[in-house]
Amino acid sequence: MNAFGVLSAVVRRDLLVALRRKSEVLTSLFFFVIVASLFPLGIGSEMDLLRKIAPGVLWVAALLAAMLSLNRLFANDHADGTLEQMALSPVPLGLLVSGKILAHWLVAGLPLVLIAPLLGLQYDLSPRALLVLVISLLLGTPLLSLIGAIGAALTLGVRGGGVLVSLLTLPLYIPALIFGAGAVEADISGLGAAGHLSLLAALLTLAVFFAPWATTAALKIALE
Amino acid sequence: MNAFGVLSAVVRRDLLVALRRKSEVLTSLFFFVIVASLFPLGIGSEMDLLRKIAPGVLWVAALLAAMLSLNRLFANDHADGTLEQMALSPVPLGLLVSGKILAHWLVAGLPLVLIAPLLGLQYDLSPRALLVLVISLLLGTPLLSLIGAIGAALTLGVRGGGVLVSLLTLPLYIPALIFGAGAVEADISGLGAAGHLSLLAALLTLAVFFAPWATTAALKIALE
Amino acid sequence: MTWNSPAEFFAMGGYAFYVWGSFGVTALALLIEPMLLKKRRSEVLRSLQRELSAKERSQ
Amino acid sequence: MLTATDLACVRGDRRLFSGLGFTLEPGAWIYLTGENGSGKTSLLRILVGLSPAEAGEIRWQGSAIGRLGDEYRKAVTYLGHHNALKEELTARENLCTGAAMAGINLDAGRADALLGSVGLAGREELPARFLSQGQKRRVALARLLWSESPLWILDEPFVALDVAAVAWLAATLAGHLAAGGMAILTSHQEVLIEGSTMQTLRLAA
Amino acid sequence: MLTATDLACVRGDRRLFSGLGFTLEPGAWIYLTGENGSGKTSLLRILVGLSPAEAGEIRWQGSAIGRLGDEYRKAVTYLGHHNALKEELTARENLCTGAAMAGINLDAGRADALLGSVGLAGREELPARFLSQGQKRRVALARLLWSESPLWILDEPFVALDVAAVAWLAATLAGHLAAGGMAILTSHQEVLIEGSTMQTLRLAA
Amino acid sequence: MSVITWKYASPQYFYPLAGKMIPWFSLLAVIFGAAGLWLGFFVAPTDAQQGEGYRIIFIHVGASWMSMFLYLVMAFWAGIGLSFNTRLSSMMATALAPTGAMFAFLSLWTGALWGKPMWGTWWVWDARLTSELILFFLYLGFIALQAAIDEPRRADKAGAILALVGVVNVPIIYFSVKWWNTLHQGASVSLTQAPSMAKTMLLGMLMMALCFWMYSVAVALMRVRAIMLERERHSEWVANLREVQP
Ligand code: HEM
Ligand SMILES: Nc1ncnc2c1ncn2[C@@H]1O[C@H](COP(=O)(O)OP(=O)(O)OP(=O)(O)O)[C@@H](O)[C@H]1O
Ligand SMILES: Nc1ncnc2c1ncn2[C@@H]1O[C@H](COP(=O)(O)OP(=O)(O)OP(=O)(O)O)[C@@H](O)[C@H]1O
Ligand SMILES: [Mg+2]
Ligand SMILES: [Mg+2]
Repeated sequence: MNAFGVLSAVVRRDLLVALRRKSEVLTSLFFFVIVASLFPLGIGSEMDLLRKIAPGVLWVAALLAAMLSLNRLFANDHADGTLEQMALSPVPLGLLVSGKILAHWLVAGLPLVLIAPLLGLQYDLSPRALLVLVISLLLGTPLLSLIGAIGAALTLGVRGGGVLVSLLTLPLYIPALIFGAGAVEADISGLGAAGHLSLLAALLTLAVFFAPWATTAALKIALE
Repeated sequence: MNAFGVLSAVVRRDLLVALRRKSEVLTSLFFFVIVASLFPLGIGSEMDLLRKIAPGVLWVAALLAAMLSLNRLFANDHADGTLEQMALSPVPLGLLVSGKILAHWLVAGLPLVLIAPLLGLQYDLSPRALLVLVISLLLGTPLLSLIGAIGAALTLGVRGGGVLVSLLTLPLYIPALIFGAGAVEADISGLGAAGHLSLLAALLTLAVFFAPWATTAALKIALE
Repeated sequence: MTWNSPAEFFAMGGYAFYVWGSFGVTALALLIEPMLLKKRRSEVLRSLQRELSAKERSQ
Repeated sequence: MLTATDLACVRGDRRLFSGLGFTLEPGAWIYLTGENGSGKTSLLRILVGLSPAEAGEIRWQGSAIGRLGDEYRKAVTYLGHHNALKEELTARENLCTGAAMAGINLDAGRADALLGSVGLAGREELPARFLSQGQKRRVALARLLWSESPLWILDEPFVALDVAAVAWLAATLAGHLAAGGMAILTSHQEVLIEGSTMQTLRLAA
Repeated sequence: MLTATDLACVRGDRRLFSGLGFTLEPGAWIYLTGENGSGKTSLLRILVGLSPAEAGEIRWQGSAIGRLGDEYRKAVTYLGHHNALKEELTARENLCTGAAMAGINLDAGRADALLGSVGLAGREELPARFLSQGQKRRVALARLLWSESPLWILDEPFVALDVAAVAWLAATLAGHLAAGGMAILTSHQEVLIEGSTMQTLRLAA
Repeated sequence: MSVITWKYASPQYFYPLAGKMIPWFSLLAVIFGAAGLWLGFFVAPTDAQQGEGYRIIFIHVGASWMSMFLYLVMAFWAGIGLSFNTRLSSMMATALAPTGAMFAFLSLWTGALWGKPMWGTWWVWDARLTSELILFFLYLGFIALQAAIDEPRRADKAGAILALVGVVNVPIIYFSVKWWNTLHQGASVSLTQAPSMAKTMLLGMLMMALCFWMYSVAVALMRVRAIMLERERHSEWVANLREVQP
């Protein structure tokens, strides 16, 4: 089997597991939806106020949704011994890990991008702002998966890692949040979103090269 | 051993486990702190705007922090067989479950109550509003633990339960959120928080009687 | 009769998108659900038949 | 006395067993065998009342176990495939809290003595996650030493135990039976318990 | 050929073993025994390269395993206390994806044949969480059938297996050794592999 | 013993009975639907303020009512199933959930499509709207929970507990949201209607609501029949059914 075959086998395996758990794909999405809908409940229903906080709230909600699903990225494989087998496989661990991150994004990131416009409507955003929101999420969610994988790997096997992982990844997520929410805000206030978006793209490129490597290193440590 | 002895033994056991996992107590708290601090980053730093959204944001953050820690309420005990032993113990399961819920609140709820005034300062709340915030959380966080226990028990052993639990509990949390955030808001806008707070207390009383029962029933089903 | 021509009927006084959007999606949902159920039923029946004939053959 | 009549168990679309019945008298034990997947674990879980049987009934001292509730749970000690240990707690803490949850007060001194008799002297304060597979099983088995139940139901208790521990467990069982206790065990190895009445129950796959 | 020289392992403040060495030639196997907690699992994890040794070195065909990397991992198949099965996936899917992650292409037909030979015919499509303890172990062991590695390192492979499965595994091991393979096993039961050279390595507690 | 026979026999006797009832309820649904559409589109006059846009009311209100009503019925059956361990009632609850969720969705959808022309926005955070949204989530939770548990008996019981907890919660949600909202602003928009048209409008609304009701019964029966076949596939009565013979 060549590298691509292995990669696609890993992605398919993870998607299959996610689909089997039926609820899994949908619940990450629902979490996003529910959190985005909770804020107006806590804050009140003034449309003006809601429109102002919309980019921030939606981005924070996406970030939390992506973060919550990090637990399942490696923890299950670790508990049942699969990760051990991956580390002992002659296929480079980095390749297997990249496959897992890709699968994570497909399950936990992409759906958020697709549903985001609908949630934006709840906050009365304009069509243009919705478009910027989608683009920022399209660049941002893979970034969240990549960075999150490092955190998930670092907290692996550490008891109570489920909550620790948020502690580690949230600070790393902050640049994504600032540029992502900033892009939408800049668009709304007429400043143009291009700058923010290109910074986001730059971060993504950086992460694509750097994150799988760091994740692999962290996993090896966790297995010792 | 009498009922009280058993209850306190269970509480002590769960607190001990939480303390051993060192990070665990602190991380739920840090999650609260980080989420509450993320919003100013996503939304911008206009003081007026922040003051307006403060009750909602703080309450939503508390709610999410409480919810995230639900996973560990029963899942570990289920995986390692302790829950089976509890169900087979001659001590009524409802008593053991109440002990676990109490311990959960002490670990994941009480610290939020204590740190909340500090976070409220970030949002420029008045001392009076801070007091109302603390009281509302003091009534609200046990409610969150009680309701959450039902969700945690229902999703036990269900694969992908970690995310499913949020789907189930968030809708049930909404009254707590509305009255809790509402109390602070009402105080800020000069309407008086007493009404909201007494409703919150009423809900808490209802939950104290009803939730352990529902949780026990759900646990028995999960073990079948 | 409130309508003078079919065109007027379909225009719904300028609210066509909203009115037909509502009625259309509702009609679609109410049609699709029974169809899905029919399919589900025939799938169950087919697998039951397969099982039964397998059992008969093995006897 | 435990009597089971006409028990049946169905998992998915598979009937694991049906029409199963036995009577277990004080001082006797049942050796439950059968191939992998023949339904031993499922039967034990039904016997302790964790999962419902498809058909049939189980009586303890003449009354249906469903109606007895707490009284039956007091009479039974069950050990499954899992050890019911908290990885964070030390061996001693695990033993004490396990007893407390069954309503029994066990102080640290007594717990250490029990750990000593399962061969874990010097490891009382080691968190359970550092224990080896067999050491964990020994801590789990230590609950038999404080248990006051007449009926022990053990699912593969010998797994992961070394020769010395196997001998210790057989002796403990012999003592329990000699004192009028009852036991039901599964195992894929042969088990020899001296001076006791054994009934073999074989589940066919 | 696998050579270990002067290995030592420390856990906490306990020295599990030191000065341990052996040479394993093609066609031979090592039977690793010792009491519970004597360090068998720790040794195996060191041998496959999962955890570092306190001292000493391990050479595969003359080169240190740390330097060999992928090449050594290709040569070794390891099975630990855990089964490495995904509870949601069916037995067949578990087998296929397990192979894919080791870079080996296994189609569904071949997988079913392998499952048949570990006695799981008819359970190919059952999600792993429904399998009994022993059936899970059998699925995990099926990886030995597609493995192309000369060196098998198995931690208590016989646990939870019934008599038929134990015999099957012994025969499989005999075949592997006869074909010039090597193996290291731990077990608390006695193991008999016909027509092979056995070395016993006893860890003292 | 008699209890047991009764318990185990019911799906067997209910299956053919349901089969006979389905056509009748479907027919009623079609009749009421036709009458409702005719009244709604051709008899009811144009609204003085909302123009033709108000005609959404004919489905919106019925769908909203059904979504709430079906939740109660679902919880009722689930509760019966939990307390008396009757399989048929639990199956009924499972069968109702997707239809209820669909009506909740339709209520949200038609409401949103109505809100845009009337209020100028797709969505506002008003008491009714919010509680409908949460009701939709409760349905989804119920469905997701049952889907995630593969053992039907466990799924039934777990779903029942959730449905019952939800039923306690629905009025609490409704009132909490209502009080919360009144603190900020009055009712957003209220439908004003010329008194002359109230009668035909009301009648049309009623007809459509009846149509949805009959439809729900028919569909729930269809679904419960499929569920019976799936769950009892190994029982004798299923094997003896005429439609199963190869
Ligand atoms: C997404 C948006 C909407 C949702 C979720 C929604 C939800 C509901 C619900 C749950 C009911 C039944 C409650 C009851 O009878 O008290 C209802 C009834 C009704 N809705 Fe809406 N609605 C929405 C938008 C609208 C809009 C935009 C209008 C009109 C401008 C409207 C007009 C009505 C009317 C007239 C009734 C019947 C009132 C009655 O009979 O008491 N709704 N809606
Ligand atoms: N949903 C299902 N569909 C079909 N078969 C199932 C299902 N769930 C469980 N089974 C089967 O039921 C049996 C359960 O067996 P159980 O765990 O009681 O076996 P056991 O005798 O304890 O075996 P072991 O010796 O391996 O521990 C297994 O054969 C399993 O394959
Ligand atoms: N941090 C620690 N401090 C002290 N002792 C430790 C620590 N961690 C592990 N140990 C000891 O190291 C040993 C690890 O043994 P290992 O798991 O390798 O045993 P094993 O031979 O595989 O036993 P088994 O037959 O029970 O599987 C145990 O005796 C354990 O008590
Ligand atoms: Mg078993
Ligand atoms: Mg070991």
